[in-house]
Amino acid sequence: MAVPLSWYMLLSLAVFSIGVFGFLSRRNIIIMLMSIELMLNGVNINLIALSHYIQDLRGQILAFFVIAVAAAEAAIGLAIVIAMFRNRATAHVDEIKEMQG
Amino acid sequence: MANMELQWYHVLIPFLPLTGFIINILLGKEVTRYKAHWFAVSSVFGSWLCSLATLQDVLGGKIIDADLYTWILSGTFKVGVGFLIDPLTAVMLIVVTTCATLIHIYAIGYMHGDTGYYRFFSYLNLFTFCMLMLVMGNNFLQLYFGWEGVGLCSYFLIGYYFNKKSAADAGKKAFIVNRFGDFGFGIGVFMVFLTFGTLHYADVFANVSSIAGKTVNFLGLNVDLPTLIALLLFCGAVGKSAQIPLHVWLPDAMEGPTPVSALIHAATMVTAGVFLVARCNPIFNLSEIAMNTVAIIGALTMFFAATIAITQNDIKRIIAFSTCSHLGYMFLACGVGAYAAGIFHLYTHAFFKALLFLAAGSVIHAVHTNNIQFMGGLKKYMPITYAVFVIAGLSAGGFPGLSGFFSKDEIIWSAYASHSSVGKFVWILALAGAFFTPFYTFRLIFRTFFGEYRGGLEAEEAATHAHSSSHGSGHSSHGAGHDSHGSGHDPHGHDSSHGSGHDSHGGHGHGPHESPYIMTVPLMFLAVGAIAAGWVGIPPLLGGGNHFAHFLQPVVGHPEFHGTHAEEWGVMILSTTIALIGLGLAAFMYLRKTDLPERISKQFSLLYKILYNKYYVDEFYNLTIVQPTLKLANKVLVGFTDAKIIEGIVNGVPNLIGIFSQKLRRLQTGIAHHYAIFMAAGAVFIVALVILLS
Amino acid sequence: MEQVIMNNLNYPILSTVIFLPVLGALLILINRRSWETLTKWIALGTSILTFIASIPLFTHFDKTTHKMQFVERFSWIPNWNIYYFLGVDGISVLFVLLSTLCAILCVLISWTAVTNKIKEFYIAILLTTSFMIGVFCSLDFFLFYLFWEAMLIPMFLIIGVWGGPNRIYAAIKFFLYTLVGSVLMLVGIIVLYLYSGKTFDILTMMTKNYPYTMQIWLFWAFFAAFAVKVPMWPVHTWLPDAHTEAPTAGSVILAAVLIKMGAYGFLRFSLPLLPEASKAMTPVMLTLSVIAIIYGAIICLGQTDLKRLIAYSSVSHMGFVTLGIFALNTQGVEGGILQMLNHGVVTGALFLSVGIVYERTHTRLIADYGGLATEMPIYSSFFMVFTLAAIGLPATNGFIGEFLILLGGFAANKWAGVLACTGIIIGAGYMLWLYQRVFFMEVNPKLHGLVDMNVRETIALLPMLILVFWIGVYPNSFLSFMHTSVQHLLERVNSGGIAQEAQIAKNIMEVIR
Amino acid sequence: MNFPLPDLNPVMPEILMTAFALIVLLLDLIVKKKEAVAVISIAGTAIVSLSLLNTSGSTFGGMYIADGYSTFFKIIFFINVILTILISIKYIAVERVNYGEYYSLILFSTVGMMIMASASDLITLYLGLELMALSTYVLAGFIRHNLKSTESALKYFLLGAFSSGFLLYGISIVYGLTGTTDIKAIATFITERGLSGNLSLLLAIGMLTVAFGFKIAAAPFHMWAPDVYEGAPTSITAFMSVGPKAAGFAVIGRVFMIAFAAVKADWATILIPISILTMAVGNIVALSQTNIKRMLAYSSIAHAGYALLGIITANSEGISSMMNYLFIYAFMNIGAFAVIIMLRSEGIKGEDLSDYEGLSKTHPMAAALMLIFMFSLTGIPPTAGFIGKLYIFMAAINAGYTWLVIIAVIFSAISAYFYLRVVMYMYMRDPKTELPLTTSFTNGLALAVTTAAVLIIGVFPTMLVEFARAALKSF
Repeated sequence: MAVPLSWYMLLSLAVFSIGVFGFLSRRNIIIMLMSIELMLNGVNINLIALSHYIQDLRGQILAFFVIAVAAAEAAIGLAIVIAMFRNRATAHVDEIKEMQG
Repeated sequence: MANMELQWYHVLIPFLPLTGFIINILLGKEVTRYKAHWFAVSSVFGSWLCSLATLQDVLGGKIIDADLYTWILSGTFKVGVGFLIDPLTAVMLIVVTTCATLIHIYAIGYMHGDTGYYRFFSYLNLFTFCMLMLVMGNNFLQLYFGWEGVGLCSYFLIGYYFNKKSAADAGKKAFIVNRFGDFGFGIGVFMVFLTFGTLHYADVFANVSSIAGKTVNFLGLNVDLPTLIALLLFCGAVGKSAQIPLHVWLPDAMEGPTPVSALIHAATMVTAGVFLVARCNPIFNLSEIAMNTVAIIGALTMFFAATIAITQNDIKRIIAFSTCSHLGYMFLACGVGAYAAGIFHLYTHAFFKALLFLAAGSVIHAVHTNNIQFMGGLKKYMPITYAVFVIAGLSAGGFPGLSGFFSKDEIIWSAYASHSSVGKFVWILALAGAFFTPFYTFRLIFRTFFGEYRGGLEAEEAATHAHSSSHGSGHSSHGAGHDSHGSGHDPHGHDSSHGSGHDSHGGHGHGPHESPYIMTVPLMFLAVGAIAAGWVGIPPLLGGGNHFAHFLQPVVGHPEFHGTHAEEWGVMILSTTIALIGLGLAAFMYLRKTDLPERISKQFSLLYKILYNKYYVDEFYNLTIVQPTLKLANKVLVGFTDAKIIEGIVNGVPNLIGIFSQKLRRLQTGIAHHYAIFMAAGAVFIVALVILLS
Repeated sequence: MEQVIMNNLNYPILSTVIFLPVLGALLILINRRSWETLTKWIALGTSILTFIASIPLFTHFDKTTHKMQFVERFSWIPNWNIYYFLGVDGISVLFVLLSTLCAILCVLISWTAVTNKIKEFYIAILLTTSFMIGVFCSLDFFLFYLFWEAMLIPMFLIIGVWGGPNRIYAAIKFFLYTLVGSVLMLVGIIVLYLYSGKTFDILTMMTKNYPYTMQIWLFWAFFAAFAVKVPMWPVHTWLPDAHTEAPTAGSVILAAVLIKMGAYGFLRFSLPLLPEASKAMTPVMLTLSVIAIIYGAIICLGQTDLKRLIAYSSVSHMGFVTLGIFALNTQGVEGGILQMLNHGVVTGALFLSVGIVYERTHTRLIADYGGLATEMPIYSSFFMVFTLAAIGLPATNGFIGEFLILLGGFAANKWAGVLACTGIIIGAGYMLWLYQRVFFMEVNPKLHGLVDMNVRETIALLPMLILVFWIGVYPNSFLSFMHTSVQHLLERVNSGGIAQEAQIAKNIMEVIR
Repeated sequence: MNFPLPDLNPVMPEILMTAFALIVLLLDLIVKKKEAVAVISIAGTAIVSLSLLNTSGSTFGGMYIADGYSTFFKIIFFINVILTILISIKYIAVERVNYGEYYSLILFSTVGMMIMASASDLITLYLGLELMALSTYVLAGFIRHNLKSTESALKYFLLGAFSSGFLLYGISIVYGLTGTTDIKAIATFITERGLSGNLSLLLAIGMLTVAFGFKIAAAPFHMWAPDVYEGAPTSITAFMSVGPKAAGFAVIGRVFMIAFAAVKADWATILIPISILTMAVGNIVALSQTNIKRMLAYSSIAHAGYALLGIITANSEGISSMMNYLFIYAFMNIGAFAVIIMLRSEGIKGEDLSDYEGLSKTHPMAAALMLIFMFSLTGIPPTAGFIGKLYIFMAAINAGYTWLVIIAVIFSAISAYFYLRVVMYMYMRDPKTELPLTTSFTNGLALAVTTAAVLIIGVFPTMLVEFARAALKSF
C-alpha cells in the first residue's frame, strides 16, 4: 500500500479540473469532447482508487459502466458534430449561435 | 291642544299636487299638451280647500301628529313619513296653497302658448307637493326630503328655458349653493339623531332641555351642544333662504319665468329657512350664541340686500333683492326671540312680494324687457297693474295701515325691546332697512310707471348695439340676453325676437297694453291680501288683539319684552317717519330732479360700482372656490396624481420588469460555451453556499 | 353545524341559478355561427329564465334568522376537505338578484350594439353572470376563490375583444390588477385553511379565533384582493380604463356587479373572520374611503369623456360604501349594502343610457353633445332620474344609502362623516354640469335628427327606473333582508374574542357527546 | 455453478418496453407506411402500462425497486410517450423526417426514464439517466437538414455530458464517504456515522444538485433549455419538456428524500435560492419572447421552479404535491404544443407570436383550446393548473415556507402577462393572412385528451390527488 488514497483523490481531482477547464476554455467542439472524456476518466480514477481502498467492487463496476457510456457518448457526439458540419461548415462553438435571447 | 286623528283631507293636501304632477308629466306630451293647467290648477285649488278645512281644525285647538308608514328602519334608526299639523303648519299651509293657487291661475295667462307648457305646470305641482311635505313633516328627515325636493324643483324651473346657457347655469348654481347649505343641515340632522336617538319633532323637543348645558367634542374642539345643532340647522336655512354667505343664487334665479320667481323665490321656498328656525325654536332658545348669529346674519343680509337693490336696473332683480332683505327681517325677528313676528312678516310678505313679482311679470309681459331704463309712463297703458303695484309697494315699504306695516313694525319693536344683547345694534340696522325699502320700491315704481315710455325692447336693442360697439359692457346693456328664445316650431308662428325671461307670447300691436284678465284677476286677489292680511295681527297698542301671535303661541311661545307703551309708540312713529322720508327722497330724486341719480352715481362712482356689482361676491366665490376646484380637478388630479403617480407606478412596475427581462434575455448569448460557464458558476455558487452552511 | 338552515325549497335553487347560464352558453356553443338571431334569443331566454329562477330567493327568504338559507352542501374534494357549499343570507341574496337582472339588461342592450363574433360574446356574458352569482353564493373559500378568478377570463375577453379603441391595454390592466390582488388572497386563504384545522368552510372559520398578528397579515392579504375590486383609492386606476373601453354590456356588468364583489368580500370575509384586525384597521380604511369619495368626485370635474366620468363617479360612490362598511355600526353597514345595490342600479342604468346614445352618435366626448333634451326628450328624462339618483336626492334610492352611510360614518368618526358629506356637494356639481353640457343649451349641429329611444331600449331602462323609486320611497322591502344578518355580523365583529369562548365550549360539548 | 437468475418480475415493464423499441426498429425496415410503426409503438406502450399493474418489489440486489412512487412516474412517462407520438405522426411527415427510428428512440428514452424512476442505487440511476439523455440528444437533432435542430442537439449534448461529469463526480464522493451506492444504505450510513455536518457530503450533494438541476432546467443550469426547446422538432420539445423533467424530479425525490434524509435542512437551503432564481428567470425572461416555443421553454423553466417548492418542503405531502403538479403539467404542456403543431404547415413555421393574430376568427376551435391551455398554465381556477399550484402552495405553507409561497404567487401573477399576450394576439387582433391548419385525427385525439384532462382535473381533482398520496405510502 505504497500510495495513500489521498494522492489518488488529488490526481483524480486534477484530471477532473483539467477536463472542466479544457471544456470551458477551448472553442473547438472536438477538443470539448475530449475534455469531457478527460473529466469522466478523472472520475474513473477516483472510483477505482476508492473501490480498492474500501475493498468493495461497486466502484469498479461503476467505472466499467462509465467507460461504456463515455464511448457511446463520444459516438453520438461525433455524429452530431458531423451533422452540424454538414449544415454549417464550422466546428467552432462561437459561430453556432443561430438561436439566442 | 287636543290630539286629533289624521283625516282624509289632511293627507290629500300634499298628495293632490303630486297626482297633478304625475298626470301631467306622464300624459303631458300627447294628451294634456295645452290643457295641462286644468289638472294643475284644480289639484292646487283642492289642496287649498283642504288647508282651509285643516285651519278650521287647528283654530278649534286640535293638533295632528301621525305617521303614514315607516320610511327607513335600520337598527335603532327608525324614521317614518308622517304629518304634524299645528298652528305653525296651518299658517304655512295657508300661505303656500293660496299663493300657489293664485300663481297657477296667473301662469295660465303668462305661459300661454309655450312649447313646454305641460312640463311647466307639472314642475309647479311637484314643487307644491315638496313644499307641503316640507311644511307638514313631523320629523327632520321629511323636512330634509322636502328641503331637497324644493331645491330640485327650483333647479328645474329656473332652468326651464334650458336651451339658454344662462338659465341652465343659474339652475345649476342654485342647486349647488343650496347643497352647500344642505351640507351643514345634514350634519345637523345627524347630530340630532346622535344626541336624541330619534328624528321625530315630538320626541326631540320633548327632552330638548336634557342637552341644555352639555358640551360635545366635535372635530377636536368641544362645543356647546345646542349651539352646535342650532347653528348647523341654521346653515341649511342660510342656504335655502339666501342669507349672507349663500345668497348668490337668488339674483341669478330670476332667469326662470316670473310665476316661478313669484311662487318659489318670493313666497314659499325661500321662507322655508324661517319655517325651520321657527319649528326648531326650542333648540335655538337654549343657545344665546345661536340666537345672536341668526339675528346678526338676518340684519346684515337685510341691510346688504337693500343697499344693492337701490342701484339695480333689472326689475326682477330689484324685487329679488327686496325679498332677500325682507327675509333678513324675518331672521332678525327670530334671532331676537320674536318668532311669531317673524312668521307674521313671512305671512304678510308672501302676499305683497308675490303681488310685486306678478305685477312685474305683467309689466315684462307688456314691454318684453326687464330693464327699467327702457320702461316708464306705463301708468297710462296699464292702470290695474299700476294700482296693484302701488299697493304692493306701499305694503312692502311699511306704509301704516297696510299689512306690511304691522308685521315690519312688530319686528322693529321686538328688536328694540328684546333682551338679547345684539337687540339694539340689530334695531338700528332694521331702521336703516326701513329707510331703504320704500326708497328702492318707489324708485322702481317711478321709473316704470311715471315719465314717458322709453321704447321698451326695440330701444334697448338699439342701445345695446350702440353701447357694445363703443365701450364694452356699459351698465346700460345689463339684463338677460336677448337671443331668439323658444324652439322654432311654435304653433303661433310669431316673430322670434322676444325679450328674455318670459315666453314667446303673441305680441299683437306695437305699444304696451294691459295684460289679459286671467292675469290681472289673481293680482287683485293678492292686492286684497297685501292690504288685509296684516289686520289679523294688529298689536294691542293700536287696539288689535294680535290674534296671530296668540294663534302661534303654543308652538313658538311668547317673548317677554320690556318696554313701556311710550317707547313702543316712539319706535313706531320713528320707523314710520323714516319710511316716509325714504319714500319722499325717492319721489324727489326720480320725479322732480331726474338727473340727480346720474350726478350722485358719478360722484360716488366707486360706491355705485360696488353696489351695482353686488359687492363682487359672485366674483369672489368664483375666484376662491370654483376656479381652484376646477383647476385642482384638471391640472392636479387628472394631470398629475392620477396620470403621473398612480399610473406611473401601475405602468412603471411592468415596464421595469420588461426592461429587466430584456437585460436577462441578452444574457442568453446562444453560445454553448457561455452556458457551460454559467453552469460552472452555478456549481461554484452552490459550493460557496455549502461552505457557508457548515 | 347548527347555524345553517338546510334548503327549504324542494329543488337546489342556487345551483340552478348558477348553472342555467352555463347551460345557455353550451346551447349557444352548439348553435351554428350563422344563426345570429337564434343565438341572441337563446341568450335572452336563458337570462330571463335565470331571473325567474332566482325570484323564489326573494319571495321565500326567511328574514327572521341570520342563518344561511337555500343551502346545498356536497363533498367535492374530500382529501382537502373541500365542499360544494352554497348558501345565501341577508347580505348576499340581493346581489344574486341584481346579477340576474343585469344579465337580462346586458343581453338586451347589446342586441344591435355587438356585431362581430356574436357567439363568443353571449357565451362570455352568460359565463360571467354564472360565475358572478357563484361568488355571491359560495360559502366554501375554495369555491369562492374558484368563481372569483374564473370570472376574470370571460370579463377579460369581453373588454378585450369587443371593447373600444384602447381595449387591449385596458383588458390586460384589468386582468393583472385583479390577479395580483387575488393571488395574495390565495396565500391568505391557504394560511386560514391550515390554521383552522384544514377546512375551507367559512362558517367554521368564523367560529375560530386567530392570533392578532396573523389577523393583521391576513387582513392586508384580503385587502389586496378586495380593495382592487372595490376599487379603493390608490388601486383604482384600472376602473376608468376598463369602463371606458368595455362595450356597453361589459361596463354595465363591471359597474353593476363586479365592483360589488370587493365590498362583499370585506363584509363576508374580512370583517367576520378577522374581527380584531378589522377594528384595528378601521381608521386606515375610513381615511382611504374618504379620500376615494373626495378624490373621485373632484376628478370627475376634470373629465371630458362621458363613460370615464361615470367610472370615476363609481370610485366616489364606492368610497361611500367602504365608509359605511368600516363604520362598523348597523346604520353604516346596512347603508353600505343598500348603497352597493343602489350603485349597481344607478351606475348600471347610466352606462346603459350612455350605450344607447353611443350607438347613435358613436362618440363618447362630452363636447360632441349638447341640447339632447330637445332631440330625445324621453331619453333625457330617464337620464335625469338616474342623475338625481346618483346625486342622492331624497325619494331616490341614492339618498337612502348615502344618508344611512353618512349617519353611520358620522357616528363612527366625526371627521370621516363631515369630509364625506362634502362628497355630496361635489357630486351634485359634476353630475349637474355633465347633464347641462349633454342635455341643455344649444342643440349640437351633429345631433340633429336623432331618433328617441325605441321599445327595446326603454324596456332595458325601465326596471332600473322602477328600482330607483321603489328603494327611494319604500326601502324597507330591501332593508328588511339585512337586519338579522348585519346584526349577527356586527355581534361577531364587536365581540371578537368573547363569542369564541362560548363557541369553543359548545364544540367541546359536541365532541364529548 | 448455476447463477441464480434474479427475480425479473419488477423489471418486466422495462424489458417489455426495450423489446418493443427493438421491434419498432426492425419493423421500420419492412413497413413502408410509417403510421403503422407509430401504432405499434403506441400499442406497445399500452401493453407495458398494463403490465405495470402487478409489478412490485425490488430486484438486482436492491439496485432496482418498483414501488408506488415509481409506478406514478411511469404512468406520467407513458402518457407523455403516447401523446407525443399522437401529435408527431403528421408532424414528422410535414418536417420530412418521417423515419421509424424516431419512434424507437422515443421508446428507448422512455426506458431510460423508467429506470431512473425505479433506481434505488446510484449506478442504476446513472445508467438510466445516460440512456434517456443519449436518446434525447439524437431526438433533439432529428431534423438533420435544419441548422437549428442540429445546433440544439449539439448544445444539449455538450452541456448534458458536462453535467453528467458533475453527476459522476458527486456519486464518486458519496461512494467514497459512505462506501456504498445503495440509497437506503447511504441513508443508514449517514444517520449512524452522523455525517450531517460533513463538508464533503454537502459538496457531493452540491454536485448532484448541479446535475439534477441541469436535467430539470433549474435556474443557473437552465441556459440550454430555451435554445434546445426552440431548435428541436416541436413534438420532441413537448416530449423533452415533460419526460426528462419528470424523471429528473423522480430522481431528486428519491435521492434527496431517502438517501440524504438526515441532512434535509442543508439541501433544502441549497434548493431555496435555486427555486427562487428558476421562477424569476423563467417568468421574467418569458415576458420579452416573440417565439412561442421559446416562450413555452421559459414557462417550463418557471414550472420547474414551482415544482421545486414541493421538494423544498421535504415532507411526503410536499413530494406528493410535486408529483401531482408534474402530472398536470404534462397534460397542459403537451396540449399547448399540440396546438402549435397544428399551425406548422408547408412553408409556415407557425412559431412566431404574430402568426397567432386573429386565430379566433380563422380557427375558433384552435384558439379556444389554446386559451384553455394558456389559462391553465397561468393557474386560473377552473383549470387543472390551479389545482397543481394550490396543492404545492398548501404543502409549502404547511411546511412553514409562507414567504416563499408569496414570492411564487407574485411570479405566477407576472407569468399571467405573457400567457395573456398569446390570448390577446388570438382574440383581440385581426388576422393578417389566412393560415392553413394541418389537422390530423391523431393530433385532434391528443388535443381532446389533454383538454378533457385539464378541465376534469381542474374541477374534480380528487382521483389524481388520492393517487399521488397513495403512491407515497411505500416511501
